[in-house]
Amino acid sequence: MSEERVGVYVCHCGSNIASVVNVEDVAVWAKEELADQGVVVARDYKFMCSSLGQELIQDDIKEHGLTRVVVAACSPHLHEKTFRTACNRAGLNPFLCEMVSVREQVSWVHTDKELATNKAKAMIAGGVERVVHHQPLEPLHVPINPATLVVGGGIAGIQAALEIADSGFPVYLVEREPTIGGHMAQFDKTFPTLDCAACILTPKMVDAGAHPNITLLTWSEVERVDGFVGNFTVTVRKKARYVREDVCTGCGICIEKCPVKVLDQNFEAGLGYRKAVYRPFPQAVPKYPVIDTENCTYFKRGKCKACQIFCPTQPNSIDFEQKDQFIQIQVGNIILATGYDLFDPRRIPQYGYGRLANVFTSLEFERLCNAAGPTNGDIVLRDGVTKPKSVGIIHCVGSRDRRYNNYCSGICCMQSLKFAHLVKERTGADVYNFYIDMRTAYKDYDEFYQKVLEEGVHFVRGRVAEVTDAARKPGEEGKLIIQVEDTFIGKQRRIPVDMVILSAALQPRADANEVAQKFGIACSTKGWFIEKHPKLDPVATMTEGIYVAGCAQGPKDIPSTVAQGAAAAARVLGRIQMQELALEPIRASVIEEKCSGCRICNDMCPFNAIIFHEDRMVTEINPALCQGCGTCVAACPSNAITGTQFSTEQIMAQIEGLLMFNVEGELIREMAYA
Amino acid sequence: MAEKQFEPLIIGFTCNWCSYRAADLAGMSRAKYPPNIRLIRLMCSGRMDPEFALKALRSGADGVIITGCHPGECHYLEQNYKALRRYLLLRRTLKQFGIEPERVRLIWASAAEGARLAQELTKAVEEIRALGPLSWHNVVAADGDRPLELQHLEEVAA
Amino acid sequence: MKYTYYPGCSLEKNASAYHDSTMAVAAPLGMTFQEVEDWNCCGAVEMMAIDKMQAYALISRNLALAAAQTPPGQRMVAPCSACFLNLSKCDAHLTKDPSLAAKVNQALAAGGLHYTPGRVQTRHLLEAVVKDVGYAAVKAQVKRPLYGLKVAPYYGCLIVRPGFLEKFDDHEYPTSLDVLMRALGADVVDFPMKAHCCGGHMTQISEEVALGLIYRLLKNAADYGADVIATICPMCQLNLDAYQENVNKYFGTNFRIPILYFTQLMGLAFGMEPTRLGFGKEFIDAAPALNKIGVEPPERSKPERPSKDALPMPVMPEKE
Amino acid sequence: MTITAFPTEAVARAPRTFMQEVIEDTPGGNPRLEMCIQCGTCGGSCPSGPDMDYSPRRIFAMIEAGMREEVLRANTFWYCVSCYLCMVRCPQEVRITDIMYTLKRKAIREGYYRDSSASDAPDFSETFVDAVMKYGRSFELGLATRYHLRHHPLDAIKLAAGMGLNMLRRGRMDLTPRRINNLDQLHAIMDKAKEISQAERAQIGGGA
Amino acid sequence: MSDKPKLAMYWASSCGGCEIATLNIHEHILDVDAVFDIAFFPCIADFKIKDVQGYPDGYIDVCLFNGAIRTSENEEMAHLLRQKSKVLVAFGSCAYEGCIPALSNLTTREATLNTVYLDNPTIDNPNRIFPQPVTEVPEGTLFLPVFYHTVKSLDQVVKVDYTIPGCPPEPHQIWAVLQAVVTALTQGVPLPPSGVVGASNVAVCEECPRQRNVKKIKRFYRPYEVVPDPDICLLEQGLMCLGIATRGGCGALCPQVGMGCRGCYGAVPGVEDQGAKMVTAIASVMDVGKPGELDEVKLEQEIEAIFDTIPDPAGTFYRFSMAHSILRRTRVNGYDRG
Repeated sequence: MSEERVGVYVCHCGSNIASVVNVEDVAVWAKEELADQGVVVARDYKFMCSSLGQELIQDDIKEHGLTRVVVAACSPHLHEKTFRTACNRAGLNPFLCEMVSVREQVSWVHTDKELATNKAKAMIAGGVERVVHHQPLEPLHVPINPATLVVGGGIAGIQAALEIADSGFPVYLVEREPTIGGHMAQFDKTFPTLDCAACILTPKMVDAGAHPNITLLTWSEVERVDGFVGNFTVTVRKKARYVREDVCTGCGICIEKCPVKVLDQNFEAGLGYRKAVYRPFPQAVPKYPVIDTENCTYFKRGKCKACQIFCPTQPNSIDFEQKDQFIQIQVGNIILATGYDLFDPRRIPQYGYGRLANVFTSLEFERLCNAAGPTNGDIVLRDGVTKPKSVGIIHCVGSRDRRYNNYCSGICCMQSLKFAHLVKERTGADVYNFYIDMRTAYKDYDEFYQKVLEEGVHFVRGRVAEVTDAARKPGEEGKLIIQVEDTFIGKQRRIPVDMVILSAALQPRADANEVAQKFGIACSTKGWFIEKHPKLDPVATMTEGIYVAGCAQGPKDIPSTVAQGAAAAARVLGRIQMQELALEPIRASVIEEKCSGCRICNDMCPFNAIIFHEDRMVTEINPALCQGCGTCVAACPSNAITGTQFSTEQIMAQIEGLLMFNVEGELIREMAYA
Repeated sequence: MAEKQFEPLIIGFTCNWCSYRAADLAGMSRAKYPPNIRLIRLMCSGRMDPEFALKALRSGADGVIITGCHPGECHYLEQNYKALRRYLLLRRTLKQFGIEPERVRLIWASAAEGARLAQELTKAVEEIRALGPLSWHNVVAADGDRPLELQHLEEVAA
Repeated sequence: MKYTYYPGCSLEKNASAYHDSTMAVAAPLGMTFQEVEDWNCCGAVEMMAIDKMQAYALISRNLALAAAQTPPGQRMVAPCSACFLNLSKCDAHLTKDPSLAAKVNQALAAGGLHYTPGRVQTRHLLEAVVKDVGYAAVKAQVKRPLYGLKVAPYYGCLIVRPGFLEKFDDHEYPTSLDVLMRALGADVVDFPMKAHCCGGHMTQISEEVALGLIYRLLKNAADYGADVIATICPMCQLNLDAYQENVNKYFGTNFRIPILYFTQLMGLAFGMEPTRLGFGKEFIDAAPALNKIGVEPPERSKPERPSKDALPMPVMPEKE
Repeated sequence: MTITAFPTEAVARAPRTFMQEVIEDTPGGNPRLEMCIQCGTCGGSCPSGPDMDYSPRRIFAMIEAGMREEVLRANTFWYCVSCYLCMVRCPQEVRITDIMYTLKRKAIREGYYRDSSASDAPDFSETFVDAVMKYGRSFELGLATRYHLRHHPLDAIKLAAGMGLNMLRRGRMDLTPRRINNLDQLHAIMDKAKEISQAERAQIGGGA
Repeated sequence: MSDKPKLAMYWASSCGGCEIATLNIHEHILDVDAVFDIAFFPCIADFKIKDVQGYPDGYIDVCLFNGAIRTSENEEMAHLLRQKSKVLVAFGSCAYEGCIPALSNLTTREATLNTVYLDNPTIDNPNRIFPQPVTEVPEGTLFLPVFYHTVKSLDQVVKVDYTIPGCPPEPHQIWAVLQAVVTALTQGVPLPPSGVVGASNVAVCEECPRQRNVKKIKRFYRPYEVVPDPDICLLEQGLMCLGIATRGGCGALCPQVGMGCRGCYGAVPGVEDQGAKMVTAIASVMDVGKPGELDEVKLEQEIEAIFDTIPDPAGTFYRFSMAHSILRRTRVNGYDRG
């Protein structure tokens, strides 16, 4: 016989529940049959979530001295908060209320009224058995450090950093490359407006570089993250630049004088060269160059020093002795905007990239038509001089393909249309776009498609089978032949062209998993960071205090990336303004007297909440880091770890309750052995 | 009247972030499944203690379903991998207790897979129905040998 | 290494050159073969078109015989790509689909046989040479390198696609035979069509279609200056060799490219007598091409220096 | 009390669509036919694609549309050379080649192949298979002469005089078939397999 | 008879090790003799059941009952001794939780009898004679106790006041308990609340001197396969050790000499099922499968391959606690127990 006084409330939800479950019968039954379990009041009501319904509960708590409440209604994901708040108003700890989902799990999914009613009763029995084991809980409060770390200096990170800095709070912007700017700095034009990427990006880069509230840490990487929401301690490795930022004026003479030419696989996408001491591009922020030790003659052979010799500053800016520095910073929130990698089309040999000279990737093409690129914006073949007379653009390279990436990269259609337009505009060549589906959702995108159609670009609906130089017919000699089924006419076509552009997929960063682990956030198998809710919480993560923005979360175009950067910043600003944060008290904790120090649980927590005290040989859980999953609770062979709100006693009691009846409603409890 | 068919009783354990939401979605989209399944919400499949399964089987359940996020999509990063390992070892152990592996199942279901969850649950009910009742209280009480009367012992002693 | 050997119908007569050369090169490479006793035809690509159960049963009889006659773990080798595909595919499907396996075993039981899926693992001869023997061991046997002989390595379809046990080589652009031929001292030409279809049984169904397919391959090999095409499958050999004259007639071309088994080229490089290797059975006489084999490695033509305007090529991963 | 069963059986008894039929009759697991997104990779890759009535992609759309007769009368699958290029390229991992075999079996079984422009192909398969059934091994000369005599009598003479003779001259063709020793065993196995096939078809109707 | 308190010790289905352990308290046995009158102790003195039946109810002050309930005779004796004793102690693992005899709950009565009377290679029983509960002979009717399907623990047939775990209980723990009883009886101190006595409330690891680290186990070894490092946790070295899920009190004797804990003190307080706890703990620390590393099928195969190194998981994890576990026994006519 329970000592608790439990109230049971069965909602009709209009007819949503009542049309299948005999709610009146359920309420009467609960009062009579669950009296031993502590039920003193049981009622049914048209809409429990209405203010009248809530008042019903509040009145009962006061009148009948209820110590526990069970609401049988919709899913707790909808109204748990409502009923908890109602209990709280009546002076009952909100965590002493339990919801039973008899709408989503009973009336909406079952048709047989009798069996559905039986199931509803059993579920209520489970709820009642469970709720008597509930404990009153108080939320945890943590203070919020007003500083923010933004990881990644692409357009998403820049946007987020500026929003926060402009609001008057300090930001650390960490970027692993020598400059901020990200992929956007490599592009020529941006769709659909055809703005010059550099024209709109560089002012923002300069703002970020000069902002009094932004500490720029380029050529740097986050080494480790300790602490928790409101109070992270982040260790950043500032890689040696071999150029003193305190004295360098960014004059660029060292770059001019450096005798070593290096193929630039990064910024120029392998299509151009840089020096061994370099700045990825003239407008780089910060302006200081960096020495690439792998290719620098001094670092390789101990001789040269041309850069140092010609450096005009006093003292000399070149410092070959510089070492990596480790900087510790304290922040309250973190925004991850680490971007994407481009799919390597060498993985699809039938498209010939790497073997056939005139097959280009989308990024190569961006550099090719960029006025600041290796050809000064001339669209030419690999020989560097010939203008193509015909160009094929292949969509979905490495996207929408289960063998590579089964998702749609989202941007390739628009990007390919942009390429088609640029080729047409600058060379007048025949342009063929090969696509599976044309995806031009969002503002002004389809209009752009219309415009490109008007320009006379050919569209062939069909995923290209192969690109080959194996000619069969005279017209094919010396050309790249694109073999494809034109699905509109249902026939195989072989279209000879001079140049092929592969619209390659956007992929997660190669080290996304490690980064996710470092920050303790969830990452899909592919490597995209997982947001807290795909629709309703798209920039927060499951880890409190860590937010995502831009392509690190999934492929997206520039407008969405900027919007996400701003959204993440807004979330962080909201947190900073709160100054203090209340955390859900669903947490695990160790009962020290029961802990044998076996260390089974020590590796269970991806959030590093579990600490082992060597001196006392016992384990402890940091409640601020614990996310409440309960994995360590289930792992402990001594039951020395308990989880609030999901304790073993609660679950075991719920199982008992649920198994009060069989499906037909016959009691089975007494059949079970002692 | 047709012969009453066996109605198995199944306890399902769901993850708060994926499969419980999938069950919500099944409801919202009115995807039907048999009323033989009663669900319990855990925060994560990583909370699934094998004791829960044993308790359910002993207390009258004919089957147990454990559900969680797809591998790689756990909201707590990797706890479903632990759930998978525990499930596989539990299944091996239960085999030695004469419990068919089909009675204890693991289903991955994301929050978006309401219809699929309903299908999988239906399939599970039908397959467990085909296995027949488990009735663990009968298993344990299967002795059929009541203690003999005290006098028999007396005679032996004499 | 000891292998179970499944020659397949072609190697008995039509492709006896393949069989003879395989046996000849096996000894120095330390490969010994135990032929499956009383094996039957694998059904080629035809049986599956008639009756699914019979097709699996037909192949499974071979697997069951092999399993009964050989110790566990001994790999089976099939020199014919179609046989290789059928044997490995059948085993893979039986493993994947227990109800199919049960039915096949019901059929096998009528002949007193039984097969446990997964028991016999089949490799194509090329795969066995490359993976088990290794390029180095092959190279060590070379006594008369094939200097100056321009070889187009031709893989055909079924060894690289779809791949059941493990992916042996790239589906689209395989390189294992290239490397093997280079180990023999041959000059391997680029051959973009190296994994395209020879037409298979299309010669019997629509010669026009088939000749088109064969023409593409011959033209591509000729465009890249191949002296010979090295094959690994009797069907490919037959189509490219026996139908070459018909292609010439139909398309007005004048191809004269001998089609040789890779084992024949290995034998030559190992210094064996051509007669031991089944030379002389080919339709397109190999003698003129083989006369090109020089005694000295040809001077490597320096790669053309790209013009100063040229853009750099993407870096390809290191080969071999 | 009557218990309403969940209506799974009713669903199972519904007549199979042509799509389901093709999927279920393809061995080796789900061929993923329902996953086709009509991208045309198969049709573009197919070496004999230009000669087909309908590209494989189109055949799949027709299967989806339930155009059973049109599909089974097509020459598409008879022109399939089984090179598996489509299968390894298909972005949806549809097992296209295996589906082609399923369509071949159906077309033969239901006699539609006679209407196809590639009506010789099944005969070739059957002639080949007959020899295998009879001897346990394939028999090229018998195959060539019997098949060609039936379908291309003029070719047969040409063949005998040309290629066949050349094959014989080079010692690449047997004049008499080779037989395996235990033919009885093979026949017993094949008869039983046939029986299983028939039973399977009788059970599910129209399949395999 | 004197008015000293009366002590009884009885063995049901057991090996006799508990009696030896009791005598192993060395010279303290003299103290026991000094304090108690022995009322019933078949191992060391000749008593008949009818003697016990003749005692008034509650005549015996302390009865140490060891052995599991395997036959009807065991159960009769449990009822009888319960009736005649003021304090009934489930003494040792068999009485507490079934112990080794209860491992036969993983099979059937028929299979057990077949093994004992038929299948063992050393048995010669051409007429396939099995013991029968009732046999008619010319001289009259013979009775044998009935052999139960399921081995039970003592508390499953009668109410138990105290439990001393262990196979056998450690002598120092036995003496500590007896001492407490003696003190209680002689000085009128109230007895402690009923429950488990003579053991720790924390798992064996607490008493184990081996060095423990974060656990990541790649596979398991049988004891003969490896020589364990003398200083490091055995479990971490891939040797099955139930110490993590077993109540301490023994002083971690087995792990100290290089043998993994077998689990004889039963589950840690608050745990219902020792085996289930082993399942969850062991599976938790297997070093296999991180997100993104393996595809699902391969992952499952790799995990299964590791679990293949644990032969007989039920027999290992429930070696002592089968009768007291949640499921208690295997299903008769159930699924094939491979």
